[in-house]
Amino acid sequence: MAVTPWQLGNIFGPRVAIQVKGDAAGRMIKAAKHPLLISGGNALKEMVGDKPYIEFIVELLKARSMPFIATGATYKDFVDRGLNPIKIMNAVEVVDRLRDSEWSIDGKDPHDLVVFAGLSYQYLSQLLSCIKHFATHLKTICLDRYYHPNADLSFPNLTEEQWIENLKLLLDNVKSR
Amino acid sequence: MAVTPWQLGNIFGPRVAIQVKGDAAGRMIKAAKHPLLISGGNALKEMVGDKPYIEFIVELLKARSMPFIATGATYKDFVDRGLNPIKIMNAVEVVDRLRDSEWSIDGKDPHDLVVFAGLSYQYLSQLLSCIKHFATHLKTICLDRYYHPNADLSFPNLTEEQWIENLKLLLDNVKSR
Amino acid sequence: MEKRPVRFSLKSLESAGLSARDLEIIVGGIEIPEVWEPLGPTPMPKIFMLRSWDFKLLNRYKPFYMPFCDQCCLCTYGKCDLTRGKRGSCGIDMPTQQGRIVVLACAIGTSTHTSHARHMLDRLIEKFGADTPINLGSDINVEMPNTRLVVGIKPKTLGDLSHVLSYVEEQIVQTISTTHTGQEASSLDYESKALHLGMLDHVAMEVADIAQIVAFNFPKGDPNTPLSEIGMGLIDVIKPMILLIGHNVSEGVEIIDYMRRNNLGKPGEILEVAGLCCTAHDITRYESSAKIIGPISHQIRFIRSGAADTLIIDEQCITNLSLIEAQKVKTPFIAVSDKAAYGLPDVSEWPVEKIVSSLTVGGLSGVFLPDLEKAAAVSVLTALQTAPLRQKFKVIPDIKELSTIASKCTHCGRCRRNCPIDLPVDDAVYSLRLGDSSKLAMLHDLCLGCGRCEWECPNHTPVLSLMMKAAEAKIKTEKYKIRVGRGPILDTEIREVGSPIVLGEIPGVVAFVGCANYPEGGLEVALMAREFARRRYIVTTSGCSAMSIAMYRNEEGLTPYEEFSGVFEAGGLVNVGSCVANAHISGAAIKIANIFARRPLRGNYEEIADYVLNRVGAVGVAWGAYSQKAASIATGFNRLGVPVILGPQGLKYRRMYLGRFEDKESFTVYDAKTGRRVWIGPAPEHLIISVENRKEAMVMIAKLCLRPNDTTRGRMIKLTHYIDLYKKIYGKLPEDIHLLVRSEADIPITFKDEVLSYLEKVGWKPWELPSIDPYYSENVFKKYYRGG
Amino acid sequence: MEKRPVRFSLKSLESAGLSARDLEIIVGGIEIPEVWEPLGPTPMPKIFMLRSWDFKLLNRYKPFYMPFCDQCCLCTYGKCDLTRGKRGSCGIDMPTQQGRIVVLACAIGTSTHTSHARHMLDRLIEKFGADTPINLGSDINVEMPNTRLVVGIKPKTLGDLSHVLSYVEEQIVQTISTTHTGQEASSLDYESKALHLGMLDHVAMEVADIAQIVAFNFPKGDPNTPLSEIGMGLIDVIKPMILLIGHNVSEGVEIIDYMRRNNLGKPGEILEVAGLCCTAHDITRYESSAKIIGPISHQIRFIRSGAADTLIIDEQCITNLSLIEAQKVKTPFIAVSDKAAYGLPDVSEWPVEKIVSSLTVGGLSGVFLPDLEKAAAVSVLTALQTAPLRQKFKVIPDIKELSTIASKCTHCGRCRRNCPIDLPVDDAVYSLRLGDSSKLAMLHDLCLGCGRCEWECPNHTPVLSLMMKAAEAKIKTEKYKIRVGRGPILDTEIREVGSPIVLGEIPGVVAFVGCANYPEGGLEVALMAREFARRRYIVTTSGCSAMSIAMYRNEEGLTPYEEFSGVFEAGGLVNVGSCVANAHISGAAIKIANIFARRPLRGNYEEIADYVLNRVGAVGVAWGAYSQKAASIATGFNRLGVPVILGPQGLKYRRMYLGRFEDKESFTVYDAKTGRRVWIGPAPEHLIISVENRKEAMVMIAKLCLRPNDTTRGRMIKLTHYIDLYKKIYGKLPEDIHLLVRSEADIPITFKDEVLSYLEKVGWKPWELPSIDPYYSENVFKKYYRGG
Ligand code: SF4
Ligand code: SF4
Ligand code: SF4
Ligand code: SF4
Ligand code: SF4
Ligand code: SF4
Ligand code: SF4
Ligand code: SF4
Repeated sequence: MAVTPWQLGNIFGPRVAIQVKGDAAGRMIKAAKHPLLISGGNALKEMVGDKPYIEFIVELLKARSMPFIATGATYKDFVDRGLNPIKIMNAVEVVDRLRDSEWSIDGKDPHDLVVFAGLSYQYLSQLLSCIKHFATHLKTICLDRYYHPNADLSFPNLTEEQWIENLKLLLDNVKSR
Repeated sequence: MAVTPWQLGNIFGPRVAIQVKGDAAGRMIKAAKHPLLISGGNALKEMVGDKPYIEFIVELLKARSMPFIATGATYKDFVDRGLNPIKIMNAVEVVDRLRDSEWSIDGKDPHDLVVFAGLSYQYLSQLLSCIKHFATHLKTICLDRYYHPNADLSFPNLTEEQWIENLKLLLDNVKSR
Repeated sequence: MEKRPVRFSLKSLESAGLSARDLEIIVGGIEIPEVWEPLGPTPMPKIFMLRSWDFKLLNRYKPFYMPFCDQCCLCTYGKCDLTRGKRGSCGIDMPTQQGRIVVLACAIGTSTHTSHARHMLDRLIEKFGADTPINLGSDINVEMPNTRLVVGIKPKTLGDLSHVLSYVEEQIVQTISTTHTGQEASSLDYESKALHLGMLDHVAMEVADIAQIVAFNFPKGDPNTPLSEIGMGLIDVIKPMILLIGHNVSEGVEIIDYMRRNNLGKPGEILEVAGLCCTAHDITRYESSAKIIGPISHQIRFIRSGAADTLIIDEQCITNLSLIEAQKVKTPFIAVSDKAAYGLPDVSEWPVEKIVSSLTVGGLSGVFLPDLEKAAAVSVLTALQTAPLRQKFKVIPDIKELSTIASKCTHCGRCRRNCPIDLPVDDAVYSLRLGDSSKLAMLHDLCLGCGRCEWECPNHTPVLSLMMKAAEAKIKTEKYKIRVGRGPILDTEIREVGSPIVLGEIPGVVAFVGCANYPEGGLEVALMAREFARRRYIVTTSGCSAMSIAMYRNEEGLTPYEEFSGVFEAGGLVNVGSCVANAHISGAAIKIANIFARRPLRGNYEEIADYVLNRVGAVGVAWGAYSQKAASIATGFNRLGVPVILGPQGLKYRRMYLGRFEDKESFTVYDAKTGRRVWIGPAPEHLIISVENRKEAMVMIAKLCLRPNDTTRGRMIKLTHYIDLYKKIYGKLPEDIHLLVRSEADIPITFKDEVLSYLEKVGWKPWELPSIDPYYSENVFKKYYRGG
Repeated sequence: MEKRPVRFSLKSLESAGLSARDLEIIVGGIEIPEVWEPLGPTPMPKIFMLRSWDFKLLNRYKPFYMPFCDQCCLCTYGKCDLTRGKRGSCGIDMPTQQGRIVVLACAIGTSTHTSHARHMLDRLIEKFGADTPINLGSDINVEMPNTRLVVGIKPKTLGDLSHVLSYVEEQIVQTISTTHTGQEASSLDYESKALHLGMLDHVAMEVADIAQIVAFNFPKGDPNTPLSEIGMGLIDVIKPMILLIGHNVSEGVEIIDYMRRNNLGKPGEILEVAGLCCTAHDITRYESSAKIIGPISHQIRFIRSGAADTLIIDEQCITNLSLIEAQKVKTPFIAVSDKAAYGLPDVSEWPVEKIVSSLTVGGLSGVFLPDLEKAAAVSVLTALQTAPLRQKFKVIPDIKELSTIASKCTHCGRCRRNCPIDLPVDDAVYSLRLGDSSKLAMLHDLCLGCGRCEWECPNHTPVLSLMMKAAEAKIKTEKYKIRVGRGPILDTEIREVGSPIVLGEIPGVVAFVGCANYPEGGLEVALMAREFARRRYIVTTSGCSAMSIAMYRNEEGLTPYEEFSGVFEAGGLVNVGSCVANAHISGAAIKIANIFARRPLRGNYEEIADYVLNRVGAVGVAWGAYSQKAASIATGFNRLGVPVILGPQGLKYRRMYLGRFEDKESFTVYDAKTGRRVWIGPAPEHLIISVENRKEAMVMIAKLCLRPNDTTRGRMIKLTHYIDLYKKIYGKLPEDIHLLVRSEADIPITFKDEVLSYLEKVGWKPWELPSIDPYYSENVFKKYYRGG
């Protein structure tokens, strides 16, 4: 049986995301030259065990410093946690600009990897579709619990336990030297 | 990476064929209660090594007797090889009737398995789609060299050598007791 | 002169005893009704005539595509895989394909309103005559601003409208033909066609609504229309109930008339008459004692409640399941539109008695009956006769059954994975096992009512029914008030608000429109509407959004329609009516240009759109837009220069029009005061954008109301709201404030120091020309530039 | 009386110096032109008016669906997974969704012809006047059978046709609106709408073709039209060449006229004028010395050949790559239709000289120029000036380059996997390495010319260019003859063949129509056409098929058009013209009912369709149908009772209409001789079916020509061909012969013994009523049944 996306009707192809585990994802993020993290409004609502998803994202950002954007009006929540998102923008506005292969959020080198976390499934699915087709210079990885065929790399559909485990593995790999 | 169909644009889902090897396919055909084989016009053109595909189909039919239909005007070619297709019908006409769960080509028990071989890729793809959606009482298996997502069981995309090997394996398994 | 356009069928003539042989018939005679203005450059524009305006818009607001599928499957050369630069057999590439799909969506949407308008108009002309005057009372002279603007005529009678529709129909056919395999090779040209369709859509909607207003004597812009009842609480009714679902009020009117003629009183006395979706709005415009159940999301649930003793569906926002669901609760079913005949037997030739008895005791669960007068008699009689038989038979499970059903749930998650908005149905059902129905009850508020979860569950769990049971107590209290749709905005109102809008002193006109594909329930729309009405924006609304706004009470127990006035004024909450009444919202923008600024309308589209884009701080919010109609309505607003904000599902329309604040060239206009090219800052920044959640929407609404023409005072007011909302939501000043403040005087007093210090930090300088007379179109600029 | 419908734009009036103020304009005045027949029951039918006929057809020929995708992605409630009984958010199920998609395809197809007709007609009225008479000469009285039948008028002038189109446009819009989310819940009702669109399509095509025939004085049914040149061999021309691609001849006519006016002689003298796709047919109808390159599959290759010095595209069957390909060979490019403006700058306001110099030396590779007269001047001047500059610059590789290119090929197979017909491109390219170009040369004959293999190859192998090089020698010889499209069938011809067709003595009328999405090259169409012409069927053809038929020589070196007569007679091969001329093929069937059998046409659709289904042994073969237009044309034939056979790609239309021979009830009709219900055997067995290959098609053609009305002699003749073909192909007697033979006298003499012994074996009995007067529709039967 082929992998299926989380949302059953959400079929894409022939190009679909490679399914990774937390370790590979962590290595990927660690190895990237100039990654960008885009975190969405669900980061507050979705729970990783007993903590909101945003706590994990904060931990990741502390382990691997990179520019990040807090979409879905979550800016304050990061500031409250001692991190400063690089800009306030709507996710669509960011992805619009990501299509330019020269562009980066901080005006430095172009990004090579975009890490997504905490956007709602279908909203993100469409944004990933845009990148897949029109920003072919970028790799995308999604850290949510659900398989996203439109990404380059994604977790498979996971139970909550598996997800927690994979996020942990990811952090371990990001932190390892 | 998920399996891809032979024709790159030919994406289906979320329900796609399980990929099998020759042995499993052979066992499946052997175990079926009342299978039907539908052989198409490409059986004459497609080569399995140095022999036309039809020779394999004939061998299969001799090893596992079952009602079969020669579509694409290949009736004569079976007769010449000493086998009598059960009826002359166009493949569309057969699939039309296969939607009735009571129907069988020989008026006996309904079929439980339909084996396809030698129809052109896109033509067969559409016929399989019809069965997948509207003849849910049937299992379908395709013996061609190319992965057919709309079937229930299909070989993956194979090189010619792999295909020959799998067909052989299939025959062995059909013949074995 | 007396010649009037007539639409007729030869058959009807002959059946009226006339022989075609004896007649000299003039069909479609049109006179140019009145030459009230000089003719502009583009009356009855064809596709390419406004292409240059579109290309201007698209230069600033570039199409941004997110394919919904990697393939194209539109012809037998396909499927074609269009990923990453690959092209199809016809040579098309992915951006062009996306433009094409957008055109297709807009064509379907525009066709839907146009065919609705045609059906309505044909019938009204048949009933009331082609010379029924278009008279909207003394407060409305500019009767049909979209029609004047686009078609270039000032229609006098219903007959004139027939020609308007012919033009629209012709252009739709022209445009849809471009979606044939192998046509346009440019996404921009496809977008231009989509914009064309959007413009036509507003004309068609205007025709549909004005025709019904004048013929059925609906409110003609009255700000103080009565309050009608709305809400799922109506499941509690005990009287026989006729339920209408759909968009064409004709049948509803026939039913009310039939009741009046047959001494059955008003709705609510002997029989309840209730509507779902837009037809509900329009029935209350005809007779305010009719009732409204709610938006499209309540269809299946309300049918299952068993309250309806006859169900009539016409067209548009109807679920395909209505017949199946009606059968479950033994509600007789009547399809009246040939757009949705459901394969049912056509009983037009049967006598009324035979139809009624077939439906009540004869075992026929549904009929197709396009004869509306007959259908009215049948519905009333069927409802009366069937009510005692079915006794509000419903399929909501007993409390005991709940746990039995839930006990089968394996928590497999498939229901959630098939839910279009990814609701945690699995958790909600599963937790029933522990006797906790609160999660299900909460789902009731969020659910779109589509039923997809039920189809996917291996146990066929009746999720919607469970929800209703879980939320039963609450549902019974769901009775609210909605102000009946008033139709157009009065010329007199425009005169009052024209200046403050154009100068920016009213911070904006916000239109909450469209359907109920909400990401987190209808409450969010109500909250947004209240927020902006309280901030003294002009809030307008229509369709399902107008209903969702009603379904909410403030601290004092008042619904928004009770809290705010119905006047088109700062702080007003204006329900224009059903979806076709959206034309009055675009119409209001056009009327501002015409009545307040005296810009001629006739065939003068580009100038007016340029005016609106630069001067009328209006923004549409289609929070739950789901349909092709919503796509074309939004695109029509866009061509006119009105930005639209969509909820998160809107990304699935697969195209946005996005500006980029850093692209200064595209935000540069002609200033007719100085003749110079002037940078205006990103205002409005986008033409259509989908945002992630309500908080983002609130900020975006405030921001997209900014216009280059705002005066210092106006800009200050607009910035006050923008900054205030931004700070509340993000906890800091807007990052683009330096792009929006032109002079110190623009800075809101409350935030003065803060803003000033930020401006200083980023090196802001006062603009050379803080006040300009802005034109985006060179053509229009030349017309108004007196210097050089 | 003199009033005539006029279409006009206010702008054109004013620019003509007229002020609207002074005018009393009657637009759209229609008189009932002539009451030549009593009015039938359904003039200008709306969707539901022929629903009962459709339901009859669909009862016998049930829709058979093969989804092309498991999803629906038409609105933002989606995507919805519709597999195996699941329903979408709107409640739709998979069969209904398939019906909906078919309606969408037919709506696009019908819109394409209708908008083409509208564009054509507007222009012709502008040029020649609305009162240009529709006069097709003394041999044609029934000028527009589809129009008479459907609309119920007998049009006299071009102006009358404008109203015909308005009706069609209105109905298209009505129908397309039903594809909005949530409308029909029945696949049968969607199919009824598709059939409605198909019927409208034939009216629109008829308008388009008759308008151009009368205005441009195209052949008016002349069976002996001249022979024009056709073939890829035209790449060899050395004169400057204007190449037109598309479907609207207006521009071609302007060019010919411009050349005439400016003493540039006929095409071929100073300048070559050549066409690709239907516009090619129509240019030769205007001026037979113009040339035809071939069908749609030759577009990219011919452009790459560099032969064209100016490329003009209008609309419809054009590849999206035409601009890109033209740029490769430096051919100036002019887009003239706003349906395909390619994002190019609109240069309508520029002087001719400026446009020409921009295109020739100014570096502008293409322009959008909807002003056709200007475009004509520009094309001629550009071709003349650019020819010496570009010197037939081409992008076909040298023989040396071939192996370099091939050496990069890894035989990865991706090209093949992206080829819509799964051609072994990989093997062909790879074998070049060994110096073997024969496989590539063979591909040239099979290839659709879409270029998808090139987009997929990781090395960007220019497969099409390689093919051309490999087949170079052959291509140069590809010069054939085609008989210029003659337009309608003469009434006089109908009188001759009406009786033998209806009685079955002419074994059938076979129409090879439609596009070039052939599974194995165009040769197969030629072979089939020859086979049936030799068997003395009446063979008609149009569009790309008519071209493919030309590209073949028989044993004596004659092309089919040289071998067979152009008369509509047994053994004739009738090229009616471009795709819109397909209306003359349906028209011929209608005329048989009218002229031969004296059935009234006016608004009498059901009766005529019933007549055709039961009595006119016609069958359409759309071997390479790819487009939405082909879908609607075929569906229009179907509603009229004409079966259609599709090539294997046709399955991707995802719907067939299949009969089942064992379903006796559905093959039972009313006999007006006896008043009884009579089983007729499966004749015709299917209404639309896609077959696997040519052999299956040949047998199916012969079989689907059978009709219940065939006389004994007629049936014997038809069975002779059926049995003969069947035996040749399958090596045995048809298995259903006992269902088709009614009496011993039906049995072909050649096969008598064999058939008799088979019949005996299966227990066949002579039918009680070997000859009947069959009606499928009860309504029509009642009209003709004089007994009981
Ligand atoms: S475009 Fe839509 S219908 Fe077509 S293949 Fe993609 S998902 Fe399926
Ligand atoms: S329309 Fe074009 S891209 Fe779509 S299937 Fe047909 S050839 Fe392919
Ligand atoms: S009915 Fe409600 S919960 Fe179920 S799938 Fe639809 S939106 Fe989701
Ligand atoms: S699909 Fe059915 S069984 Fe599975 S979690 Fe949902 S309700 Fe439970
Ligand atoms: S708002 Fe949308 S869903 Fe509601 S009735 Fe109007 S079009 Fe339908
Ligand atoms: S139209 Fe219906 S099936 Fe298609 S995406 Fe929308 S809701 Fe789903
Ligand atoms: S150009 Fe020819 S060979 Fe290449 S993909 Fe198309 S049909 Fe196949
Ligand atoms: S895709 Fe290119 S490299 Fe691969 S087999 Fe085809 S021609 Fe060769």
